[in-house]
Amino acid sequence: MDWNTIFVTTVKASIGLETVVYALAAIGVNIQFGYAGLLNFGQAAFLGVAAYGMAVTVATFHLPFWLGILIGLAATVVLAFLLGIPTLRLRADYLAIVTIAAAEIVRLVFRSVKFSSVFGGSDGRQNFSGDFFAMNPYSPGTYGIGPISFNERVTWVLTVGWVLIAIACGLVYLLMKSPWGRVLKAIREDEDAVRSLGKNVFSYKMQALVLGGVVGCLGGFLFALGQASVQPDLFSTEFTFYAYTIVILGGAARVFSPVVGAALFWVLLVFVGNTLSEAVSAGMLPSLFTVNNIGAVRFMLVGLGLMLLLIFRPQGIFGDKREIALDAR
Amino acid sequence: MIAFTAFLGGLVFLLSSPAWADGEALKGTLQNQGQPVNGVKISVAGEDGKPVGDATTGADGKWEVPVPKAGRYKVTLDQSTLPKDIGLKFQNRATLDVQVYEGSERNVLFALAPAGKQGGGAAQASSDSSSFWDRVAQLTFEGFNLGLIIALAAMGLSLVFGTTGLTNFAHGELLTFGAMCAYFFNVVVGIPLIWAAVISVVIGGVFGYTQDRFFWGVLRKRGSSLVAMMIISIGLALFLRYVFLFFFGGEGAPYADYNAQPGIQVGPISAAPKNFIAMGIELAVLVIVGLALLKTRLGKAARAVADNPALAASSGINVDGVIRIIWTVGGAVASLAGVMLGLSQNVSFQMGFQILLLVFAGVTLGGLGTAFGALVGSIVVGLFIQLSTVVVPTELKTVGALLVLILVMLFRPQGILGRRERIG
Amino acid sequence: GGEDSAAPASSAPAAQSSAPAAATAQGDGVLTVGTLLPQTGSLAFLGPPEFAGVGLAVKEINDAGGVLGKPVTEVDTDSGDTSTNIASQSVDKLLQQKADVVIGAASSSVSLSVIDKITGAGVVQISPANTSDQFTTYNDKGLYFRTAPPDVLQGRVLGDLILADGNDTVGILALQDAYGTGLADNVQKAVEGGGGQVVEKVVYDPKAADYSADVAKIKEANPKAVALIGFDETKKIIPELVKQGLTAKKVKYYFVDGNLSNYGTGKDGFPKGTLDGAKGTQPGAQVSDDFKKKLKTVDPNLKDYNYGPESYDATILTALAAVAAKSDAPKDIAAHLAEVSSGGEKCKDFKSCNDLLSAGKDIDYDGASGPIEFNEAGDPAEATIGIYQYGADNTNKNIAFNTGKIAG
Amino acid sequence: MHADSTTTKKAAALAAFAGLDREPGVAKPDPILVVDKVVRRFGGLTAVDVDHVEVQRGSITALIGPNGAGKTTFFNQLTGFDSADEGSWTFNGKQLKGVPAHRVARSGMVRTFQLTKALSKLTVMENMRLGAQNQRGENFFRALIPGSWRRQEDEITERAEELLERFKLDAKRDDFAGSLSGGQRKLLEMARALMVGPELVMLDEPMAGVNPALTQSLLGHVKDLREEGMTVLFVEHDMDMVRDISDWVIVMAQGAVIAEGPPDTIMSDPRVIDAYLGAHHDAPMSAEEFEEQLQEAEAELESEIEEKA
Amino acid sequence: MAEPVAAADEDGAATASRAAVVDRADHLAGAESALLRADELYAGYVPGVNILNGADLYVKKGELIGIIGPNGAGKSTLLKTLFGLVPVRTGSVTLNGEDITNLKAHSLVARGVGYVPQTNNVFPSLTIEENLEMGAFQVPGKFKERFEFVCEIFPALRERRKQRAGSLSGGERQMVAMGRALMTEPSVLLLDEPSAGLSPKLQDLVFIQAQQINKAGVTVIMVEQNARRCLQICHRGYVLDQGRNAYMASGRDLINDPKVIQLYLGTLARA
Ligand SMILES: Nc1ncnc2c1ncn2[C@@H]1O[C@H](COP(=O)(O)OP(=O)(O)OP(=O)(O)O)[C@@H](O)[C@H]1O
Ligand SMILES: Nc1ncnc2c1ncn2[C@@H]1O[C@H](COP(=O)(O)OP(=O)(O)OP(=O)(O)O)[C@@H](O)[C@H]1O
Ligand SMILES: [Mg+2]
Ligand SMILES: [Mg+2]
Repeated sequence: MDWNTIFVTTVKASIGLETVVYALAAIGVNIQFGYAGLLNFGQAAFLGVAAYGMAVTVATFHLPFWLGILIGLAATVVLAFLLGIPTLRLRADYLAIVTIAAAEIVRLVFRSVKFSSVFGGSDGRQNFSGDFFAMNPYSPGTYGIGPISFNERVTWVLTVGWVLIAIACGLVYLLMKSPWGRVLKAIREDEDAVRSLGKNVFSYKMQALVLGGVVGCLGGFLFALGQASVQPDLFSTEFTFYAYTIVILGGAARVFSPVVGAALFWVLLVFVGNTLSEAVSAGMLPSLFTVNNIGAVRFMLVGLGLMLLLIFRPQGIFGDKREIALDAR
Repeated sequence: MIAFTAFLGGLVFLLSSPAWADGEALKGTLQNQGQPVNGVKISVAGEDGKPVGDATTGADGKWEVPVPKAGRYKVTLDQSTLPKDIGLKFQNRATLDVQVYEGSERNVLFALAPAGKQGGGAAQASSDSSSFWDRVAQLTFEGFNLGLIIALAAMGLSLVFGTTGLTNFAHGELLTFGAMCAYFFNVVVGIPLIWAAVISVVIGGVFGYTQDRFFWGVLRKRGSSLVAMMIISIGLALFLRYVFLFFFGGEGAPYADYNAQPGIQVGPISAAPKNFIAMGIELAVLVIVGLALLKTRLGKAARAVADNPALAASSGINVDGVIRIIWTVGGAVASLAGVMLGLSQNVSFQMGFQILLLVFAGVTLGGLGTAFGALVGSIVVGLFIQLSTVVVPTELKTVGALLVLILVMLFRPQGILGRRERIG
Repeated sequence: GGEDSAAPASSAPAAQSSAPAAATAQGDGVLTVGTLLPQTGSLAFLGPPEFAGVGLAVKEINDAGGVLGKPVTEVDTDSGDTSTNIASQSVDKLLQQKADVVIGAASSSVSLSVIDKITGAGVVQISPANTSDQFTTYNDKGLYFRTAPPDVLQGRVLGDLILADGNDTVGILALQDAYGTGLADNVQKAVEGGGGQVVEKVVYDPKAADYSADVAKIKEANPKAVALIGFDETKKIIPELVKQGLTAKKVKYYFVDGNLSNYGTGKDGFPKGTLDGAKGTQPGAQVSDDFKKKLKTVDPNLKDYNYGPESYDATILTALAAVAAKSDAPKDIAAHLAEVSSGGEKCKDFKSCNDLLSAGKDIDYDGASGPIEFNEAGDPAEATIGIYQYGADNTNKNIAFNTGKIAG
Repeated sequence: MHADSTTTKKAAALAAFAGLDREPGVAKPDPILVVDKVVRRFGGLTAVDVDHVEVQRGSITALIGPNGAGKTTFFNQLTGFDSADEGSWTFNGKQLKGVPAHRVARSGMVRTFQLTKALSKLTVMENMRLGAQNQRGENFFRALIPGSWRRQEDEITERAEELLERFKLDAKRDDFAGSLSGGQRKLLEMARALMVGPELVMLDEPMAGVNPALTQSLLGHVKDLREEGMTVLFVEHDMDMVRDISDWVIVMAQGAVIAEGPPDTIMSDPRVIDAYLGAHHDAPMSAEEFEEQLQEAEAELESEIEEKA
Repeated sequence: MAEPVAAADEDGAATASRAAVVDRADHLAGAESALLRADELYAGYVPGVNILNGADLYVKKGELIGIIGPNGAGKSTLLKTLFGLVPVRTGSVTLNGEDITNLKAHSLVARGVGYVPQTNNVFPSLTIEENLEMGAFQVPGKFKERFEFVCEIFPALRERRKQRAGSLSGGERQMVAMGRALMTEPSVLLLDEPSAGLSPKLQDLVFIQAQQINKAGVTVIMVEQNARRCLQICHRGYVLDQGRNAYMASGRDLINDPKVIQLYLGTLARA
């Protein structure tokens, strides 16, 4: 067993691109669901329209990168309004299904052959990240401590990513300590009560939806830039599920829970995966396990791990046990 | 620059590398309704219009014109040499512009049809419209076919959701479980599918019971919140799905019985007998379970537990017992849904997961927690998936159905059969 | 991919720094072959033959004494599909374990999502199954190769086959991805260029709940032939065709490499005669029974052989290139891949090729999948396409082969 | 207790009511709320059918009526939580029909809920703070600059603490509202509504389930509210309370206003006694009455037993 | 400390002139022949926080006892604990000599205990009729007869039998809740603020009904904020404060005890 590889890849996963992307998406979900109680199951779509907005602007229409970012942001906000205006009046469960449906629609349209001249079909879009990497202040080489190092491109993406995460966390911290956040949390508990106290519930929900979407969309940008490519299936419903899992793993309505949750999620995935495959190649597992099915075993164990974490710590890592007691039926 | 050719039978044209082949050629076989047509003159000209050569079809309908090199050629069929009762199917295609590739022969086809039956683009208009309505009829049927399967899956989901409030993302895997049980008994053990299905429904029920007895029930007792349980169900789904992948493999597989059963024509619809039987069973189960929920004491108790478990216990209802029965029934119904899905769509490790969104759509569209909501909602979803292909490309058929879902939600936020709640 | 072709975008400094620190760590004398192939996700069913192909190749190479005097090591990872997002983590692991070559991914979309990472680290990527034309022009620093021919040639051959059989109206049912739509486009071009008519082209979502609407649309167009372009879904589509009356007797089915398997009449096959007379094309020389047997020694449970030969060839070629370059540094391997695949004395397995190389001869490896020959974009320059026909027992037999140049 | 401080406004209110007819829908000298022809039907059931009703500014008005008379539904219409089928109403001269609930509250008309709506996962204090109006920190951008709302927040907290003390909830200040007992929730509901600083506060059975001793001290508080110029409209089934603090009583039955008048008059109105009060109309039952009733019941029971035998 | 308080007799005669602070000895003496007794109950919702801090209670067969106390004292919690809805941490509950500590609610129903919760006391998505049917869940055969009986008490319910309980007014819900508990003919009835939200006329009815039921041999434990009325009809009363018994005496003694008046009953009705 190559413990060194397992260790290094696991540590790298905890700060790598996927962790950054999932953390940003989860911070968005945390704002929407954790604080405001909006069951937005379409977070993947917010990342998707942002990533595609940027990619299509640059790759299909050959417009400048920053315009792409602006268009991606605008697309996110527009999507939030499109989804929000009609649906924020609905009960939570109905909002969930509408957003999940909307996200699938977005993905299927991106994927379709019909619109492939714009979105590139199932291959998506490439060749849009040049300007971003042109801004890279790191000269070629690797950066990091010992084996835990990244090349200059990844370092640049991760730097931007973690700065964005820090900003997003700061924002959430400030907001949720403020009266604005209080209204949001109150809406999560009982909209009618909040209405009776003279707050415009719809407006706050919309603000939360847009804010969560915009934070998530930063993840979309990074995903696209980090891979130098966008594909429709990156933004499938599983993505949203995982974002929710991350939020709950960390503990809903806590500032740092999405970040820690995301890191934990990917650490789990990578650690389990690499340990297993090392064990197989070292011949430490019964012959029932082969390269062909070891991937399945990995996800089995990850599923099991998620279950166990939540069974034994239902409030998540940072959550408050007292709050959970209130939920019990 | 490899020279390698296998030439077996005269059935097929030949691509050969220049090192060996004596050159590029254009060729074809003229046929009218399966019969070769001979004596028809076909001439080939270069791109610049210079004639390259011509040929007349032989008794076997074949013709061949060698060309000097790769490039574009104009191939023309001399219509005057066609027999009287035969014409070109596409009148505007007497001359074709054909690309010949380096080192390969190229087949050219002139479609023929009995005189009178041929036409240009719009000739088939009349038969088109009738086949269009045939398709609409077929799609309506398919809508019900699919809708009923979704409904069956939705019924299981909505039973559990209705009683425990659990949004079970692992429900799709219960379907897969049922389908795989039936597969095991049918294909591996060799029992006829009908009996395999019965066994798998029973096992599905047991599976449901066991899940509640040793898993969900325990979590409830520990006071896990519904959100935590929802996420746990995502973990469970992941776990089960990959257990299936582990044991079943990534490929889909059909049951041993009734696979590719030939369709029979019923009016404009063609359907396999298994479809009718499956739909009958589905409808019967749905109506029976729905009525049971509405009319029987147990059904009412289930709804009571859904509303307020503590009060239900205070009324003398054994809450855990009721939930366990619901899980058992839910598991059995899900199993049946899985078998039905497998019957029409093959068994694969992702089958349940892939249909889960539609199941959720069906449940919500009908109205959460209503007995027949799942049925109505799912059929609407099924119908719209299929019928939307009349206007949108089929790759986007799910989009059509989901759009309808969103629209319905806007005008009836409580679902089709749902009721509004009182404020204050 | 093309050296500095197209791609004005990613021209950043990174492009010049082909072999930073990561790459120097490679080239350590041991040829390490990493696999990035599907164990999970929607293409999981393609994984086993591909892993078996690589595994068999590594075994044969090592039996013949390895490369540069050391045995080749293999590191296996899961590519998942794009929705599981794990390919990139797998690449991290491969890079960490100093892989010199990554064999994979199967799906074009997954390859696109990691090609930057792999080639950016100066490692060679060889896909056994990518057919998307994106790669031909991708700015990959000359490090991306593939052993699966792009779909141009197969499409051309299949279209011609359809015409030769006298089908003037054709319906196409194609999988909605780069493979399906790309091949469908080429088939359509060939059919319509030769006088036939594609009366309906239906692109289906592989995750769709069912395919009845797709088939109904084909039925409405009433074609003489139906080309089925996809993978595993074909098993669901054929019963649907039969159900709606489009049996093999009424319309002629045409298959492609993705679904040209032996369906059989057994327990999980189709009823006898379901596919009688259907035809199909598959790139690659016929997968010999001998080769199949050898694959089975690696994975006894193997049922299908899709892309097994291509994976095998990718591995053998890597090893040969390393031998020719006398180095296992990815840069050097990439530089010699084209050379060992074309122009020289022909040889068909690692041992004989290796012997020729050590005798100082120029070699031309012809693999299990056909006469591979890389062009300057890293794509195969020519390929053999086999033509197969099904009998009443729903298994196919080869009836012809065609070898042709892809360009043109 | 608050006897001397209540005099001025109470007197004013009583004076205003002095000369009025005892008719349903009678016009008040200075109405803050005027309701016209409000109708709400549920299927075949007409839950509310109020022809005309006015609420005098600065008074404490009780709304009583049998269960299911439509009082809560009426509140729902007025405060925008449900849309009336017909009718119109003005608050401070402003038309409010069709105005969304939060705007109604902002315009100074605040209601509480009969079935309480505690914001479970907020602490009691946060619940209270939420009630305050015009908070700078509730604006997204200003929320990001704590300095801009800190001072206001402190003021709000101070006000909330005072109220909590009054409502005997100060010990629960930092507990989740979801962990309060039934009666405590009622108290919180009312205290929170008062945080809004409304002109007209509409209380839906504020004292049901509240401990009598506490009720009594809270009544004093309500009277103080009137002194501060607030108008109170409340629904209550506790006749002691109605009698004690209301200046005017409106009676609803089957959706319509059937009587209006000062408490004493109303409670001796035979229609009201018949429809609503029953035997227990003017005073709590004395021990003797009880014995009497007991005896009756016993007799009844015995006769029943005999019948069965 | 406290003067000894004898258990209330059937006729309600009091032997002590003043309410007494509860002493365990009194409790033990009285509880000996009790039908239902709870000893030193500790219970709560959140781990580590006890709401009941050693509450004692007993009730003899055929007794009607009242529990009063300030908001948040733990009255409802006490009932829920007796009924098995809140887990007992330490202490015991005994019914008819059988230890029923932590027994599930539905098995208590089978033993003849009925309960009307203070809040959330109806099934909102069931109709009134179905709500009542659920009340008779364990004795479906008796449904018709008991339904008639309940509708006699609350005629409003009969008219609305097909209305969903979720759309009922506060008072109507309360009627359904009472009705539901009466469906089973329980031998012990636990009522949590049954009169809250009801019109005065119906409040009278509830108290009379409680008494009548009691006269018919049913043991009743009643939590009330309508404290005076409650104490007037009950044989014995408990005053609960901060999760333990503060006072226990006959109803009439409690009503007249100045301390109890000042702390719990208030003087409003007298004013
Ligand atoms: N959403 C609804 N659907 C059907 N009927 C309703 C609905 N809401 C209220 N009702 C009915 O309207 C009538 C009036 O209800 P409302 O709640 O206004 O009574 P209330 O006067 O507040 O009674 P209480 O004193 O018991 O609270 C009741 O009979 C109730 O059943
Ligand atoms: N679900 C709960 N979770 C946590 N704490 C609770 C819960 N329910 C009640 N409490 C706490 O337990 C204490 C007692 O509550 P309980 O409901 O028993 O009071 P009560 O005496 O019935 O009061 P009331 O007369 O207001 O109904 C209260 O302080 C309350 O805060
Ligand atoms: Mg009311
Ligand atoms: Mg209580």
